[in-house]
Amino acid sequence: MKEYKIRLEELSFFFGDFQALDQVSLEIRPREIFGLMGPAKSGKSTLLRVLNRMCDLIPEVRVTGRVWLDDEDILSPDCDVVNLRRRVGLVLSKPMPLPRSIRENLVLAPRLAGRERGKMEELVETSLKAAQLWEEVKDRLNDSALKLSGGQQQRLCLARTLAMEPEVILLDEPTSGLDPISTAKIEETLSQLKKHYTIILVSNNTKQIARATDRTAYLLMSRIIEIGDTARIFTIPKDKRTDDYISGRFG
Amino acid sequence: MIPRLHPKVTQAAAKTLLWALTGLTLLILIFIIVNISIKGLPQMTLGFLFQDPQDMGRHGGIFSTIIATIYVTLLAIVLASPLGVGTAIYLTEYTREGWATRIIRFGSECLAGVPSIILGLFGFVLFVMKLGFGWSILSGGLTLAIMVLPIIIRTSEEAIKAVPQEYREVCFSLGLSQWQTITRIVLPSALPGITTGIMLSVGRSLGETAVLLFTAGSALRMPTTLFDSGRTMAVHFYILAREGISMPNAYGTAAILMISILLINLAAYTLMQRLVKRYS
Amino acid sequence: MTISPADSDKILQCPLEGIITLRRLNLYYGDFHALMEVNAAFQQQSITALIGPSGCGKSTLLRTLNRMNDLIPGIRITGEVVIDGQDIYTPGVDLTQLRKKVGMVFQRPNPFPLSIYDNVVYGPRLHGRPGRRELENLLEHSLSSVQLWDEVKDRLQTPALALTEEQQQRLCIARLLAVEPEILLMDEPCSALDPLATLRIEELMRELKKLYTIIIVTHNMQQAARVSDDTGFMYLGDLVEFGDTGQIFTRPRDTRTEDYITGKYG
Amino acid sequence: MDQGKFVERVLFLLALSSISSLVVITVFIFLEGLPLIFQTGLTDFIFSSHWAPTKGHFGIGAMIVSSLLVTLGAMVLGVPLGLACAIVLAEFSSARVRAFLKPTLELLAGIPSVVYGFLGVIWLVPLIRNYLGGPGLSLLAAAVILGIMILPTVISISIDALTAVPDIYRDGSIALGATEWQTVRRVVLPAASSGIITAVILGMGRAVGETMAVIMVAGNAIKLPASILDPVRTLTSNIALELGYAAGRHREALFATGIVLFVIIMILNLSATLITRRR
Repeated sequence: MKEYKIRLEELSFFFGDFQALDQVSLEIRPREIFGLMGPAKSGKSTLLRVLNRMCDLIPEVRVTGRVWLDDEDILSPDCDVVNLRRRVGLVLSKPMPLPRSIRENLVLAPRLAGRERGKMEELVETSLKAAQLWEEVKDRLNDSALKLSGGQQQRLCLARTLAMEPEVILLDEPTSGLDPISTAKIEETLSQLKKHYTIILVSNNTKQIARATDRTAYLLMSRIIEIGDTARIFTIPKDKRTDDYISGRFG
Repeated sequence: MIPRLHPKVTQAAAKTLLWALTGLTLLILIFIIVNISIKGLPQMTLGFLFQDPQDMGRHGGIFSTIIATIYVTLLAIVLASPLGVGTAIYLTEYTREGWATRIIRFGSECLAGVPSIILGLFGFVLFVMKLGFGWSILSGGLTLAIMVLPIIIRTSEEAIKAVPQEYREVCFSLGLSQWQTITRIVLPSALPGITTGIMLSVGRSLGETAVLLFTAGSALRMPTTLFDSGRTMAVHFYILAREGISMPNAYGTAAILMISILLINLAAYTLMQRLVKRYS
Repeated sequence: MTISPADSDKILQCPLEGIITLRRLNLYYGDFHALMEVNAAFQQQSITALIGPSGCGKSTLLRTLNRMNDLIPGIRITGEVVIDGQDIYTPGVDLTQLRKKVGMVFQRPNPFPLSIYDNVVYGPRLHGRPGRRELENLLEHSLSSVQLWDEVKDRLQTPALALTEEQQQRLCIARLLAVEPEILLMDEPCSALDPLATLRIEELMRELKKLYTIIIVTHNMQQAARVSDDTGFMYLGDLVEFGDTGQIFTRPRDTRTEDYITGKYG
Repeated sequence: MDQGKFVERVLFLLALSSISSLVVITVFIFLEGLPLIFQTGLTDFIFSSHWAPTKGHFGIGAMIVSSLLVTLGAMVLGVPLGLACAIVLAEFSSARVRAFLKPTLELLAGIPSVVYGFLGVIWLVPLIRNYLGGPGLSLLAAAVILGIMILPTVISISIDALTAVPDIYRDGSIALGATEWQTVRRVVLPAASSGIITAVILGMGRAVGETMAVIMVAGNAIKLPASILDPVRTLTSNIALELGYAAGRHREALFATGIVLFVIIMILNLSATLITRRR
């Protein structure tokens, strides 16, 4: 069996003159929750957006190095970006349901990806259940998704990603705007999802990384400072800068 | 040296003057609407609307001109909408700001500034003469389409730009292609704005005279094919008024014309406000 | 509204009179209670800093002192703001005279899109019809007061927007000094500037306090500690603590103040 | 070719054909009109006022002058009125008043030009004839009607220019003790000046290009006007009045008139774009 699900080899990333990632190498194992932490502008969101090529949307970017998803080089020009994004789902930091009904939000992508029409109802139910939203919305699937609360909207966004049946889920500070209760619900959901998915969680909340992830990488000024088991990093960090960060001396 | 007035006095004077001028403008507007309505509305009977004009418009109604207006306008909108909306999509979604967008946008602005009489000349020489369509619904519709194109491009572009960028990000991250993103999310969200542009274009088309006089002609018969000449309401009104054929009928035509345009524009405006409110 | 023991405690801490005295000042934006029972006194020829986390009402408080808040619809103010013995919220107060006396420097430098010269003489021209000689004296004097004269005296007709951010902020202060105010309100005047420029503006403030009363809003606690004589700490619309800067930063009386200045939140 | 590329090409073609209509218009007008200008000579065509197409005299000098005078008159009336409305709407009215006034004034844009011309004939022309003298159908009548017709253009572009001025300038001025009016006159208007100039230029473009209303009220006599009460014929009316029956060289002369009009309009549009871009 493969050792990794995603493998980065000396990945560097430039916005015009600014280097957002500098020679980043790391491996993410199948079915783990991998945490990326670091202060603002350390490059963690950029890294996430390379993994499903959302970075293509920004003008004047340059990428060097390689990124393997299983054994496919996703940075190669031959890579089918649309298909890649179906395999690697992304949940943004701001809850962003589309201005449609709850059901429409969930079935839009699978339908366009050509999934069987008869399976849609089942898909809606399983993905909402997986995101622990089913009980709250099952009676109003045709209501506008914009009517949900912030926490519910974010779980809907998660469910929407799950409905695509991706292999990897990327989460970009998914709880940054949410209250503690919603945050706890999302974290609990993630620990359930880990059984089936590879999850990468970006957060600038070190406590959340400590609670929710299996392994962690610490990014500072576009570079990886330290990678390791989360428990180890938070108890005996090897690098002084990691220690400073997790003990809250800056960032 | 003139004694200096206290700033508060100057302010009061300036505000009074500005409000007075604004009031004057409003009065002019009210005068136009009230005058046309008072003299025109009594003419607006079912008979007037649904009878064909007789004796050069001296008697009878204006049914054939209503039909000609609808034909010409419909043709213009059907031709200009896909072109205009497509151009707007290209400008907003497919190109980064650069020389191509700048040229297209500048071209569209220039087109918006071309006076209708020039468009009339152009339609006359190209469609009526060179292509041999004659004075016809087809020539009129084609020329009108060029006239309303810049309106549709501009409003559609604004409407598409108003759709939050995050929606596009969400769609891409869900594995939708760019075209799917545009058709499933961007265009439906921008639809009220695009509709506004189309409605404004209808308004412009209804009131246009100079273009149609030289492209659609002024035959009073009911047009049955695209190649028939047709007299629109605005042209009919112009001829009635200018040649003094029948003042009551002129007023009646003007009232119908004006009220329908105002209603369309008002609806377009309301729709646009709703769009603005939704995304701000 | 009754005064709770905590409130009465607060009143006793601050001096009762100053060039500006606030008594039981309340401010509402619609339903939102933005300032609650604020009592304070600001002393002449000194620098008072207002600190607190964002949204605590410090800028709002500053803007009540020259009635800039009047421009916002749906605002309601109760209580007294006494400047030089006059309550500025009584009817009939001449707003232009008030704002002439109480000048304001904004967060982002906002020179008008006019020449340097026109920016400085803008105020004097509003309030009278000064002669050329008078304007030239004013110009040199106010630009010298902000140490900008030597840098710009040869290019007074160039657009003010061509200056650096720091120079623009100095120009804005010069523009203010040209109308001869007594009180200067500064709303985070250094937030758009780099650290060196910040230090130079602070130097200027210390210079200016010899002649003017200065009230500065800042989110930078070090800045407050460096430049101010008195400090007020605000939290959720409440002026929690007000007093000598040294005391506030070394022996705060309120735990909320202590938590804030030690960085527990903010 | 994959779907994305295909769609992009199609849309590019649509965009291209949208602006190509402008090119085609230009080409056709010039093709039809230029030969006559060359035969007559550009100076004769532009500076002579002798227009007798059946006898082979093609001079449009009087019409150029009339067009410019009518436009100038329209500006004298329309700019102060339009600017006043814009200032009131952008600076001096509450949100509720604005929500009512703005759409109401925009209705002016929807009224067809023939209606303006018609009301001009019914109301304005007799007023001028009875109180000021002359035939009534005159330069003055055309200027007044055009002045009203350009209001929507002037108002809406000026409002955009005024609202684009950042509030920090207004705050800075008010904080120095300026009244609202002082702030508007000394800071906001100068800051918005390029946008307001654009509004005026585009208003001029509308006035120069307007046809139907002018035909109805201007009197259409081909001579240099001696006073504002004289009837005049503008470039646009000349085309509209004669195109219906013109043939041969006469028709070419009308296209040549169109070229002059087109060039004037393009110069105005170009300068408006340049001014906007400089900002």
